Amino acid sequence: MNEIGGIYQLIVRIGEYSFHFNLTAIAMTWIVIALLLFFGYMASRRRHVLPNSMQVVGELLVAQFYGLTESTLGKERAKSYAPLIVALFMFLLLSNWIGAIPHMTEPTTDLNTPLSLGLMGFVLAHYAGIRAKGFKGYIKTYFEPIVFMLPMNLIGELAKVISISFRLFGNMMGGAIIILVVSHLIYSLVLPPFLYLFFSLFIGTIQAFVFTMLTVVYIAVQVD
Amino acid sequence: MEAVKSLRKKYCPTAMFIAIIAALVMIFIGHKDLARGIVLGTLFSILNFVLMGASIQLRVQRTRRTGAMIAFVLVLLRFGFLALPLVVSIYYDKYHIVTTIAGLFMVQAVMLADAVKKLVLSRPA
Amino acid sequence: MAIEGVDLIHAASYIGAGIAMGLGAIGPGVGEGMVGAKACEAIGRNPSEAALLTRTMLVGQAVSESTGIYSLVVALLLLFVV
Amino acid sequence: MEMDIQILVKLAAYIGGGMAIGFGAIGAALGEGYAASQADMAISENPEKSSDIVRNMLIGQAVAESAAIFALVVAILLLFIAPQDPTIVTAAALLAAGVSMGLGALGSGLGSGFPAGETCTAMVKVQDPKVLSRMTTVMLISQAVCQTPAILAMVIALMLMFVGFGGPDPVKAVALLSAGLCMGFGAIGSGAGSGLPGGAACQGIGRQPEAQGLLTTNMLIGAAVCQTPAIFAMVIALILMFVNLGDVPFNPYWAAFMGAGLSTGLAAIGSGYGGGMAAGASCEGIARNPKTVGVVTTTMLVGQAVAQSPVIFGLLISFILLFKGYGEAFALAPGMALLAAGICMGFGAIGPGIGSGIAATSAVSWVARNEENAGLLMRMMLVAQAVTQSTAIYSMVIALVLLFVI
Repeated sequence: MNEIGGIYQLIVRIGEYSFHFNLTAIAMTWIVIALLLFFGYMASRRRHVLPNSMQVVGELLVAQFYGLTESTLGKERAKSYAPLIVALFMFLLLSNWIGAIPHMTEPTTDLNTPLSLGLMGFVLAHYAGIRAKGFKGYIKTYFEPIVFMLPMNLIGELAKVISISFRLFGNMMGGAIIILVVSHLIYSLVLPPFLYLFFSLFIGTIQAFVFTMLTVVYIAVQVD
Repeated sequence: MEAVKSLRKKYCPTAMFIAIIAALVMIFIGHKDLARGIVLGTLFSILNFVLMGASIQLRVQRTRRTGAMIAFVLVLLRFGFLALPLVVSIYYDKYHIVTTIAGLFMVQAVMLADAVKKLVLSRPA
Repeated sequence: MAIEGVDLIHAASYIGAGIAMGLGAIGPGVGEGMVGAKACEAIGRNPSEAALLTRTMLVGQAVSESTGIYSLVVALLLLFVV
Repeated sequence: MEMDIQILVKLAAYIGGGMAIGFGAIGAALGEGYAASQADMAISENPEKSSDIVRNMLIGQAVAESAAIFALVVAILLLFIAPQDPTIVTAAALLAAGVSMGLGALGSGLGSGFPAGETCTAMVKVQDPKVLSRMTTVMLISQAVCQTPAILAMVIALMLMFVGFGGPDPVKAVALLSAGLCMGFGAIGSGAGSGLPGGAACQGIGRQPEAQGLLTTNMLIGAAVCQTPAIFAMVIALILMFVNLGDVPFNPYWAAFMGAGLSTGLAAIGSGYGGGMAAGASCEGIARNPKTVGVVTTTMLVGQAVAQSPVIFGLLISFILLFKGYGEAFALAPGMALLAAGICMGFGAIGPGIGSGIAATSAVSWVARNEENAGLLMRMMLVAQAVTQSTAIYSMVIALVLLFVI
């Protein structure tokens, strides 16, 4: 079970603080980004009325999530937020799927990736809230229904970040560990591929969708 | 009750028949203890089913809670009865424990086999 | 095994935190599920109001989640303050 | 000391046997009581059907009892077992066997009462004797599927009783006890839950006899998926029984093993039952509108998969507890932190698991009524389930804090 404990780390010391970087997760993130850029290039390279296969997939994804954002946030706001939402989903989907390839690990099994994406959604939602309601109106929401609710509302907002990022992390990490342990316990050729199919592909897709959907919905809750 | 009687007629002889066939096969391959075990187990399985049918009057026409309470007491009583063959087969080597346990499920097994047969036969239509 | 005052307090606070969060999560979990079920029902009846219903559901769930967040706060207090 | 161990082992075996038969009989009694009361209502509604209903009830009860008979067999074996050179590990193993079998039979007994009761209720309105016999057939099949968690629990119980676990190592004793608890608790939810699709399918056949094939298939898929938590619990129980960590110190490890068992075992209750609720709703939906079978089954599977997130969190915490590795502790607090992590995750996952099942139930049944909006409903269901699970995630966070920060 050495794989669980061993992490390739880069440790940078500045003064008395040391910063630990998980190199595997960073490398995997870059690989995912590279793959997505390549996909984007291929999908938009020769755009035709009769689309090629890449373009079909790309159009499908963009259209689906554009429509989804529009139905939740309204036409005006969808214009500014939908590109980010589509990109978020595609990044998460590929991140969760990449673990199915041998020697690759999902960057989402490192808590830092979901946490930073969750924080991004948090900042974005609150920025959207301030822009939509003005600073006064935004602050006012924290004193509802009564003034004393301020600490609870603050914690509730922070808990959203925790729940959204730990949900993704817990599911992906749980799946990865189950696959690892099962393949160690029974040296079977049949079961692990099925587990990959279930955890990486099926659960990964659902969790990527849930993460994206929740980000949209959190923005929607802030703006009105 | 007519319904209970018809059920008894339907399942119990089949269960006993299967048990006896199995016992004969076991005697034929030279394991008398196995044969005795399965017959003993099946006998008690059938008796349990008969008792269950006989106690049906006690259980119906009650509220859910009293029904469950009465069922609990009756289950414990019947299980005390079902424990007999197990104890016997643990104490006496004449009865093999594994086949006794197998025999205890004979009525249920016959019911399930009947259900599976019906399901398979109904599929092609 | 030295079971002394401070150690005992720590042990009790850890187990208390675990039980507080564990049992505190049951109620909100079921409650939020019921809110979600009603929201799905409402969308089934009236799909055109989906956006509004989603927001209403989230607000309802956030309110019923507050007891879960209280448990979280209590658990964290037990862990880090006691 | 020799004498004490003998008495301890006997005591453990008796308590284990008592728990096995006690919980098993409670499960069977609740299942039979449910079937009897439903049958009673059905008979008072339509006395002409009484012979069919009574017959069905009796068959249903006879099969619902088999889980309890497993428990009886294990209990009797426990009472009369005479282990070679007994140690404290043997005592723990025997106690754990009883707990595993008893709790395991509780869920299956309860669960297999649902199909029996629902079939009796549904028989009131059915005239065709062919349909009646089909309903009984499907009821029996679904009850047989319901017994799977009890059978898994029995396998673990028999292993605990008859596999030798070596010398008097107190850590091993706790690990075995934890394995029994894990399997026992883990089987409750799945056992009770996998009865729900059976009941709904039988009722559905009464309403829509021509959808029998679809309903049976969907019932089997749904019941099989909602038994995954029980299988997870069995995996953890097997690891707890057979993992060999060498010579480990007693103090933090006892808590780690106990926590690992409780985490997955308790977490499986909620997810198992929640998945069963979703499967039951899908059978009902298919009976309402058999044309929607494809989309209903898909929604059900997605709903069940998401409802299993809490048990996956429980599994994650269990694995971390099992394999993290600890130094010897001389105080109580480090061990308690590990135990608390397991308890926190285990209990914390029950509610969200059931809650996600409730959300999925409603979504699935409305997909069957309103097929055009299936995508919308599935989206709504996913969001609702995800938010429902946030309390399970808080529990996981507290458990992780207890594991890594403290």
